[in-house]
Amino acid sequence: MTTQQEVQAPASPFHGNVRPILNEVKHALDKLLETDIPTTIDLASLPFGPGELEYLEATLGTGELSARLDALGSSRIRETIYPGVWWVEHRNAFDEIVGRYIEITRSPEILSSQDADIAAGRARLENQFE
Amino acid sequence: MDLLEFAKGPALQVAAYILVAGSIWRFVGIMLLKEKPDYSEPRKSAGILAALKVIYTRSFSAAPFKRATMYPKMMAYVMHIGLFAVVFLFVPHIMFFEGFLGFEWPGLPNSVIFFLAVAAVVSGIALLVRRLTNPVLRLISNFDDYFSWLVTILPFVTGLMIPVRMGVRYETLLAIHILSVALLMIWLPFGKLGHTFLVFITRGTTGMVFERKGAKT
Amino acid sequence: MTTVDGRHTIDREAERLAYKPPEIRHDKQGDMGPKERIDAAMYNFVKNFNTQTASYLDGCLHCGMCADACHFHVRTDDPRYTPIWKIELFKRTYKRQVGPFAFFYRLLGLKRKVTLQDLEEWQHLIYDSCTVCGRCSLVCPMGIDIAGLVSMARHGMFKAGLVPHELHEVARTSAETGSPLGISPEKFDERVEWMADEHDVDIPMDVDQADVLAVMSSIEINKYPQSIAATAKILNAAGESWTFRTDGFEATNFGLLSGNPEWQKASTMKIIDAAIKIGAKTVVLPECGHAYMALRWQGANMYGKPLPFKVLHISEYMADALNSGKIKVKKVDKSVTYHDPCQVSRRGGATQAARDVIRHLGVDFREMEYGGDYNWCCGGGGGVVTIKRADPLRHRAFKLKMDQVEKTEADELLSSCANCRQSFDDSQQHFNWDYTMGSLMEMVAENLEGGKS
Amino acid sequence: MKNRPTVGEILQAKGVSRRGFLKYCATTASILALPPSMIPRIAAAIENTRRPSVIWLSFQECTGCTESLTRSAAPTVEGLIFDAISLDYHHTLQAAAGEQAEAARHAAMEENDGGYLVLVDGSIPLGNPGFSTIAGISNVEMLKETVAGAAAVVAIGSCAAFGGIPGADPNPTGAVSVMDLVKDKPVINVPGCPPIPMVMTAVLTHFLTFGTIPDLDKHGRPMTFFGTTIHDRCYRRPFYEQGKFAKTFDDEGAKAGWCLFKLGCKGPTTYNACATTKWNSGTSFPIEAGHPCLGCSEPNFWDRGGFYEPLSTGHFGSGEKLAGAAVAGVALGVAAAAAGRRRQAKFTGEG
Repeated sequence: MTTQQEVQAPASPFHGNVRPILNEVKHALDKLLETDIPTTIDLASLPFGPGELEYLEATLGTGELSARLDALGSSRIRETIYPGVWWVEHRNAFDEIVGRYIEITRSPEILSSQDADIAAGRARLENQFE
Repeated sequence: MDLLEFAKGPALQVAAYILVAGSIWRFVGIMLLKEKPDYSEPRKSAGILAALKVIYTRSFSAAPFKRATMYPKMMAYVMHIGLFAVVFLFVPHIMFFEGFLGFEWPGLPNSVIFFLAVAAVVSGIALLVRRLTNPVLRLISNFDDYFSWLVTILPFVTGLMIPVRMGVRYETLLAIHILSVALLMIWLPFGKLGHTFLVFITRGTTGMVFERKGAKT
Repeated sequence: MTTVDGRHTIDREAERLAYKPPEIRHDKQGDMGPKERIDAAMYNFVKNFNTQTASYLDGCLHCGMCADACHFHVRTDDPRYTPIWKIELFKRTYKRQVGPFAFFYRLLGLKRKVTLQDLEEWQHLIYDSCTVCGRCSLVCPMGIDIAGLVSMARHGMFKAGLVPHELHEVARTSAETGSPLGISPEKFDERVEWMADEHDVDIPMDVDQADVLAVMSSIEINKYPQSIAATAKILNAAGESWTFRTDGFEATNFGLLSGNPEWQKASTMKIIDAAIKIGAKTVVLPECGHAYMALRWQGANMYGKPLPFKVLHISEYMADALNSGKIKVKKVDKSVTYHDPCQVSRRGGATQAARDVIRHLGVDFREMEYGGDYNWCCGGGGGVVTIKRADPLRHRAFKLKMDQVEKTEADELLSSCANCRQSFDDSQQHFNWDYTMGSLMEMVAENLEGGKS
Repeated sequence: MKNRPTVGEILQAKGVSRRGFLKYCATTASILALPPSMIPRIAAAIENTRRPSVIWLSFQECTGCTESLTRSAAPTVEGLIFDAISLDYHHTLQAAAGEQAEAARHAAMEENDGGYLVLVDGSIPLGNPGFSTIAGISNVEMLKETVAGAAAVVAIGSCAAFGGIPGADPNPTGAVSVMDLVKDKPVINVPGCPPIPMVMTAVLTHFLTFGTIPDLDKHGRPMTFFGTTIHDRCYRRPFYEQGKFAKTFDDEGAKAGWCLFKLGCKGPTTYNACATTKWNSGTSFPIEAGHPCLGCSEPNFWDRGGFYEPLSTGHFGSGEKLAGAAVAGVALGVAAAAAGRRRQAKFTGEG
């Protein structure tokens, strides 16, 4: 587990876009605890100055759990040092980032096996018996 | 040409021409009327210094009038300080002046300007309320007073609307703001807003005339 | 938030929101038709516009602060008594006829032509309710000399025959007889002789050559004749070569007060001619406010060139004589307060002179709150004291003066203006007030060191 | 159209798992600037929508728009979408040429009459039909002919949307925009010089996903991308509020990354998504590179005064004209004073 050390602000210009997001995350955690409703923050639509996104990522840090998904390019899903807060990055086949999200949930939906895939897998398994 | 282009181009140009021509027109039209010589023996020599003295001293109420004039004076001060700060110390405005003056000066942060502008609008409204409710002001006010109030307050309001936005596009608001300034520039020489320059003439005249007598200025 | 004053009803039919004035009497002189009257008013309004008046009339902001400086407005709360409103017609005429944008005002009908009814209504404002004291001129943030404009506006009113009867009558008498109270040179001579006897003082009369010409106001000659003796005592004590002249003794100028420049000039010229005739170096004006304005500041302009002599108010003369040691006074063991005549102090610039004199008298001097240049007017200046119908208004305004005086708790109230004195006497009677106004000059004359003649 | 597969079927055929599909839907929502809560709706729509036919017409243009789009190499998300549409005619990209190409266009038009999309880049010259022709057909003619059976038209880039550089003063070819000519079909403008590739794909995705055209602003631009200004979403905005501005391209302010307003940034009047979608696969955008926004996605951006002139600059005309106004003022003042004096003389009978 990563130690919960103080994260230093990067030396590059700091534009103040990170704090509001952290605040939103805090409120989303409250919502999750109280109503069990998860929240997804799409980082693509938010403005970031140079270094800010890195600062945000560093601030949230890396927690206990990380996962890698290979479907239409790789995806990295990891829990941050704040349990319930997940950092989700989707990449394409060229390893370019095509989507970046903070999910505030117990477990991101995409980690669960999907019914369609289970059914397809089951069919493949059945083929083993033929 | 869209509204903003029109506002920044022809509207401002025409307004500037009218402002310059109208102000000089009024100034010259007054200064070239016949002059009345005064043959009385002066008590004191009174020249430009006396004029400058009164131009300065009439900025403040004399002690006996302080209480009665406190409220409108304070309001007027807030309005004038706000006006000055917003016009000359708001950075985009400084850039506007720099555009044709060629030099710039330090401005104030937007939050300070915003505060001063709101204060100016509030005091402007207070002054209007006073004009509408005070029997003296209601009697002596005419179209000029209300219209001049309107064209002075409009640039503040339209300017303040730019950051507030309320669903209207920036360039539309900016254009409206500039047009409201153009309206102010056009009206300034003709109505009571002419006190922008007349104040120096009236106070200066009184300074010279009264100082010459050694009388209270 | 200010509440609307219910006493002032609003005339909703008027062109613009306006106060509905109560009915009042309008006086008229002569038998001119309405058009002639309007023309005469316009003619004489327009005559007065020059660079100075134009900048004043163009500069008003309608801020209304002058209302707070005017004793009539302060005491009545009647918005019509706002000083700048009193010259509204004058202002309107300027904008319509002569101002830089007059063409547009006429073309678009933005400033209404002045009507006879307007002029009649404004009579009360231009005469009855303005003492030309000039207190408003000091509060104006634009520095507009409103009192000066009122004086000019009176020119048009006079020529239109729209002066309050009593004031017109006094002015006419003055023009016809040389004195507003009809005091002939013979009567003046008589009075002087009587005073010389009564007070045992030498009073030179009609001397051919003298350094100083002394003049009196007919109020003094008639009502306070001891002033004649007091003047003589002081001038004698100073060792002046001086004289009174029967061909130039009247210092008051009702041409100025009523608004007739021709009469004003005629009165002024009498003094100037007499002074020149005897080769006077100085003309000493009596205790009279507007006489000071008329000769000291407007005399040369009536004459058309600088005057060949100095003009001093008696308080200025006494201050000079005391300061230079020409005369000496005994110490007076009293507490004294001083009422400044507006035309001598605030508008005349001689505020300090009376204070110098008072200092020499060694009294316990108690300046009124905001005394000196910001003094409240007695309410009777500018000819108002002559207008009978203005009495109630004048008395109301006088209350301010009473409070100001009473606050000092001084033993004696002094001033240096016979017109103020008359106004004080009248109001004193009206209110049964304890204070009687005394004359600064008389106090000096009574306490001259080295005694008589 | 019935024989075309749905997007869901295409993805399945490519062996994309359900997880991959969910990821695809999430990125689609992101592209469309829709909240993540919309993902299930998008998923449902994508599974059932059949791929539409697209005809791409290029007129007076520089191919920059096509470059912008195709720079994002397949199989990106954008690429996937192009798998999901049938690009039946694009004379820069297609292998076929000449009559063969025109035949393909006509075939696509007939087969999908009333349902296909027309994408246009470049402006259309009206001055002389010979200024720009394809296969001997003038641009105007080809546009009119092709649009006749279309469901909607997408004007790609500022030239197609607003006339762009060919239409800039003095506009020698008499260039006009698509919406100047097409009045009876929905026209979606995707301006920019070039437009952001993601915006282009988003418009197509929207049509693909929902079968409708997105909400448009007064210039016919999709609100989701052109609803806020560059200034609104600019990371340098706090410096604007603090009054900290770079004055030259190499001063301390420029190095510290202060606001570029003074250097002529048109961000406050430019509606586009550059500040958040960014360019070059999300690397940065002009302001982040230290250059003011030129306002390329706004009508007539080329003719709106200097690129380096601050927005707050007014145009007062020449000093001579102001001096002229001053002289006129003096003349009027003299005349007014003379008139005033004359009236005084008239009233008083004096000279």
